[in-house]
Amino acid sequence: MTDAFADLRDLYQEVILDHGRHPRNFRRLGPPARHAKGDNPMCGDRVEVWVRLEEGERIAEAAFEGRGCAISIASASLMTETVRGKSAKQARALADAFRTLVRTGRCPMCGGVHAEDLERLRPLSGVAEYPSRVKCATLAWHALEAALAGEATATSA
Amino acid sequence: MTDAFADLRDLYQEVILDHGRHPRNFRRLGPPARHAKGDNPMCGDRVEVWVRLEEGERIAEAAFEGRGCAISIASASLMTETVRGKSAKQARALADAFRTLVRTGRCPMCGGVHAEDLERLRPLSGVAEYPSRVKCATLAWHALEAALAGEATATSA
Amino acid sequence: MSQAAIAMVHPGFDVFAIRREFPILAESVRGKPLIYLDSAASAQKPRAVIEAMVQAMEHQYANVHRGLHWMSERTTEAFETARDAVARFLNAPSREEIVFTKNATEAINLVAHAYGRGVMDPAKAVLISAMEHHANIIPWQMLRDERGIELRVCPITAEGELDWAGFERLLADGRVGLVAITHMSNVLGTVTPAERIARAAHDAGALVLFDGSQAAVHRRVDVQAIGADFYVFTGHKLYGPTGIGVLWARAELLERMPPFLGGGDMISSVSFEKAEWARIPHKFEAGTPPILEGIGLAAAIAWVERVGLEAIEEHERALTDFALARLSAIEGVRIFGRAQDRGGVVTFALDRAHAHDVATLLDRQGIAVRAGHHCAEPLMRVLGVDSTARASFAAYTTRAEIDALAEALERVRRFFA
Amino acid sequence: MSQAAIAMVHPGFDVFAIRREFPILAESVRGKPLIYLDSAASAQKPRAVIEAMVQAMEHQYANVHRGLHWMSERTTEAFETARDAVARFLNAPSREEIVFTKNATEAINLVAHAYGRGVMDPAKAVLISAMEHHANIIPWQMLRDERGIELRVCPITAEGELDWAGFERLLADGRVGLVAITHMSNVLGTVTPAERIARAAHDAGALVLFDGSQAAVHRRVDVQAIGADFYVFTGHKLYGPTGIGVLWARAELLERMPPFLGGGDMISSVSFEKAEWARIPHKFEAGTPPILEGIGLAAAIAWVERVGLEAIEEHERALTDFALARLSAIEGVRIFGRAQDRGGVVTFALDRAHAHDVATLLDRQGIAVRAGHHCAEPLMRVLGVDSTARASFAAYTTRAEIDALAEALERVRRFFA
Ligand SMILES: Cc1ncc(COP(=O)(O)O)c(C=O)c1O
Ligand SMILES: Cc1ncc(COP(=O)(O)O)c(C=O)c1O
Repeated sequence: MTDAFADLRDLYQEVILDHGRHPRNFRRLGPPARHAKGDNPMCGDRVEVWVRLEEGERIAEAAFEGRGCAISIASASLMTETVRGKSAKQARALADAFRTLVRTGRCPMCGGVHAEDLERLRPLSGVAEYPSRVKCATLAWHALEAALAGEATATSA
Repeated sequence: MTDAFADLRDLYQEVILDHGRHPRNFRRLGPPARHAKGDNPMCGDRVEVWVRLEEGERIAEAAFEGRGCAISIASASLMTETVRGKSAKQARALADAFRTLVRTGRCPMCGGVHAEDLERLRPLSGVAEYPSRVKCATLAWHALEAALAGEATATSA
Repeated sequence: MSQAAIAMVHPGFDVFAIRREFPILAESVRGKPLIYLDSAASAQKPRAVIEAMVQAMEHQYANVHRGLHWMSERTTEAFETARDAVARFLNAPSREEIVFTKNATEAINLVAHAYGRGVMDPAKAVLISAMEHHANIIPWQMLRDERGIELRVCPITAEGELDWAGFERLLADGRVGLVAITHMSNVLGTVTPAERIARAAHDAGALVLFDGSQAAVHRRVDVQAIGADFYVFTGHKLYGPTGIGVLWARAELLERMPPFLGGGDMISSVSFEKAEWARIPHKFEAGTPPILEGIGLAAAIAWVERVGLEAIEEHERALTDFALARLSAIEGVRIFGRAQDRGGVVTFALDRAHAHDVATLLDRQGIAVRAGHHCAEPLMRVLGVDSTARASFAAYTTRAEIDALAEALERVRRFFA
Repeated sequence: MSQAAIAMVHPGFDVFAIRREFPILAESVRGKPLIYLDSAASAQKPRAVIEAMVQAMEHQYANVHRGLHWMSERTTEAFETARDAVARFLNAPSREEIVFTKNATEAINLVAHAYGRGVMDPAKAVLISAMEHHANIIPWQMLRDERGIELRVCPITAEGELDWAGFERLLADGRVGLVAITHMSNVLGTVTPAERIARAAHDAGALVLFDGSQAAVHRRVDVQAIGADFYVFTGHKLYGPTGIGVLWARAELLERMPPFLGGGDMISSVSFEKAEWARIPHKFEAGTPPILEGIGLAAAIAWVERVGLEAIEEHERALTDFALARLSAIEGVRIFGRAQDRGGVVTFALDRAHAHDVATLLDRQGIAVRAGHHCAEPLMRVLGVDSTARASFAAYTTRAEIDALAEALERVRRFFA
């Protein structure tokens, strides 16, 4: 691809296209992994998220399956990568920071402890321009939080 | 009264004030007079009209009772005077001509057979400027037509 | 209080400056400058409202929600900002509690359906007052006739206040499920003691709905301070456009209520077998909402906030006192409603002249007042009249206009003498 | 057909002149001139509509009905003239048959309540089609769930037309009381054979309601020629304001139906015991009606009549043919809806790209299309998709805009390739 797509790429950065096309950790995990569904009926996006926890509530592995737009698939895929190795608490903090990022386009916590992870997620910040697409980006994170909390379903806000 | 009321009097001509204050034929007629009620719930105007017919369906006498604004009382009062001696058919024609007069302010039939009667009613033509008051002027006429038709009630259009 | 005194209390309040914001006030009627004393029926619109609607239609408009394109995102933002504005205006705990309807009437019907038919125990009664607008009578009569609930009517005193002893008596058996009552009578001007009503209702196990169609225009409303469960008002009386009304209800109630109208935007998912409702407030907003009207209402609220509700209230109180004094001094004038706490409407009758004739003859002098039953026919029966005339005031009303009313009324009286 | 050819058939039709009447079309989005292809969701407003509303707010406004003063009389006249305009627009036998609602959704809910719950035999079924908008599904589901009536769904063909054999089969047992069906699908563009549907429905003893929200915008509707019993449409799609919809129904039906919403203006007399309903259409118009919106809608209808519905229809047909050809030629584009008789909406999907991504990436090129389920989720299931993109056309849409859409879509395809 060339510069001809600069106007499109400022929102759909290469990493989004790549993760959208080739999602990482796109699979199910068997028990005892925790599991939750996320549903955005408005646009038909649907993800299922699995997390396997190990000692000290640390996330050993996260995976997902689902269908939806490039934003929601890329977001889920990037999520499964960034939360790996985090504690449940850290993952929730990251989820909060991520929601701020995609809702406002700003990243007040980018200088904090999760700086590196948030940098990886930052390409998704462009959706802040599209309030109705923010849900696509946050859907998997809601499902993750539901799974961590032991709930079965989450509906994207 | 003096000219000081010219702006008020162009609508409420002396004859209206007079009939409004001192309605003619303001009484009930006993059987076999026909009788109907007219009701304008929108403004609380209410009239009852009686007509006594004699040979050949001619109106020997018309009378009314009721309460309402000066326009509706004056209109009823003038009506009882003008329909006297008319046949039922003539009274209905007059009612039609009168409705045209008060709805449009114009009197296409003023040159016709009822010219004289319509001239007497003409002071009411000013209500055409007030579409919502037209009902006040036509209420008694509706009741009259109902009475002639042998119906018990009329609701002003 | 004189205009100067008001200016001292609210230094920013200048009725003449305000009037210049209302283009229509420069109109003439029958060759005379318009004197518009019918604001309780519908208020005129300041330029800010007109411009907000024009701005939307000329520069930024599309359907809202679910549109992924720029125009739709921006219009959604503008429309949803109106919800924030209303929430702030009523001091609602949350924006999700603001439901847009087409007018106050629909808002009350919504409660009668979704709460009255959907949630309320049919063995319970609804308690209204003798001074309700038809909008707060008929929906409950329809509920009564359909579901057999009892409808109770609280009497009013000779001054036109809520008969408090009667009110307590009607609550006493604990069978009232909902008190639905005006926060300000559109005929008598009476402002009801909302907090006290809410407390008494709650103590008796009832919820309380306030019809704020008039009150919200004339004074600051705080649904939390009142302790209300439902509160409704209507856009066009608040200097906003027609076509929009507001229902505020506590989230917990909205959550429990089934939807009222079905259609787009109020569901989260649908198959032919089954629909799942959207979250509040959307569950209650079926179809394309009043988008332009929401934008207009937000501008109206901003305008009212800029002028200051307290300043408006004080201005209107001074006008009302003045009007009561001026009109009472006219021979044969009878005034309805002498409540202690009252808003800017003055309803009156003239001996020997029917209210309709009075209104028409005032109109010929360029003065717009309302005459009739003011959509409160049962109250007219209580007052023992068929029809009355009503002058009502707004932020743009002047003392001079009330003087003109009094003088014109004096002429009418002499004309009919 | 080329623009020149259209110009020959309708010499007055000049899309560039028309565009100049829509201020918003001069806007830019993301640095590109706005290409608004979302008119089926809501149309933009011509200056004539904006000005009519401004004119009312600036020069002639008051509440309607019962106001005895000049401003109220004139505003009532203007508002009631809108009713005449709508009656002419639909060729309704009488103006009394035009009921103003807040949108098409409320109009259908009104029928579901006042006819469905009030008059219809609960042993009868309601028959809808598989391509209905949620507005014509949910009200009937709610009726079904509340009253136990049966809801039948007529299938559609692969081309997106009504499955006529299926339709007749579903009518055959004579148990359908009401057929409620779209006159034009907002997704597939399919225009249904209204006359034929009405005849079949009547032969089977059913009444018929048409959801004309889309159809009325794109072609001339004659409710008498169709033989409809109920017809609904919505103002904002017809170049008019939000906040107003229309229900037309035969007078005889409106007379038999109980009212829906209760309040002011819909009664003829009220006591606390009992209310008497006003005459039609007022019986169905509770509270302050959409006054400004009625005035705006009348201006919109006048505008459409001036341009000529036939000219608009032909213009849109040419655009649609062109769009179908242009879009079909793009690799990986799939088009939904290939009905013989169709209006100006083209719904499509792109292989390997989700409709939401398509819409967003078109937006970045200044092009507004809709993506999602278009409030027709059950239809999406029938089509086997979650989400589609939709371009829709209006009187102001140009071929150049469709060219731009095709080119932009080609870029999106390559971007995702
Ligand atoms: C076919 C159809 N029916 C009904 C509606 C509902 O219209 P409204 O949202 O104005 O009530 C729409 C538009 O959204 C539509 O396209
Ligand atoms: C006290 C009161 N309640 C309700 C209403 C109804 O408002 P709307 O007609 O806007 O629904 C009005 C105004 O007419 C009113 O004065």
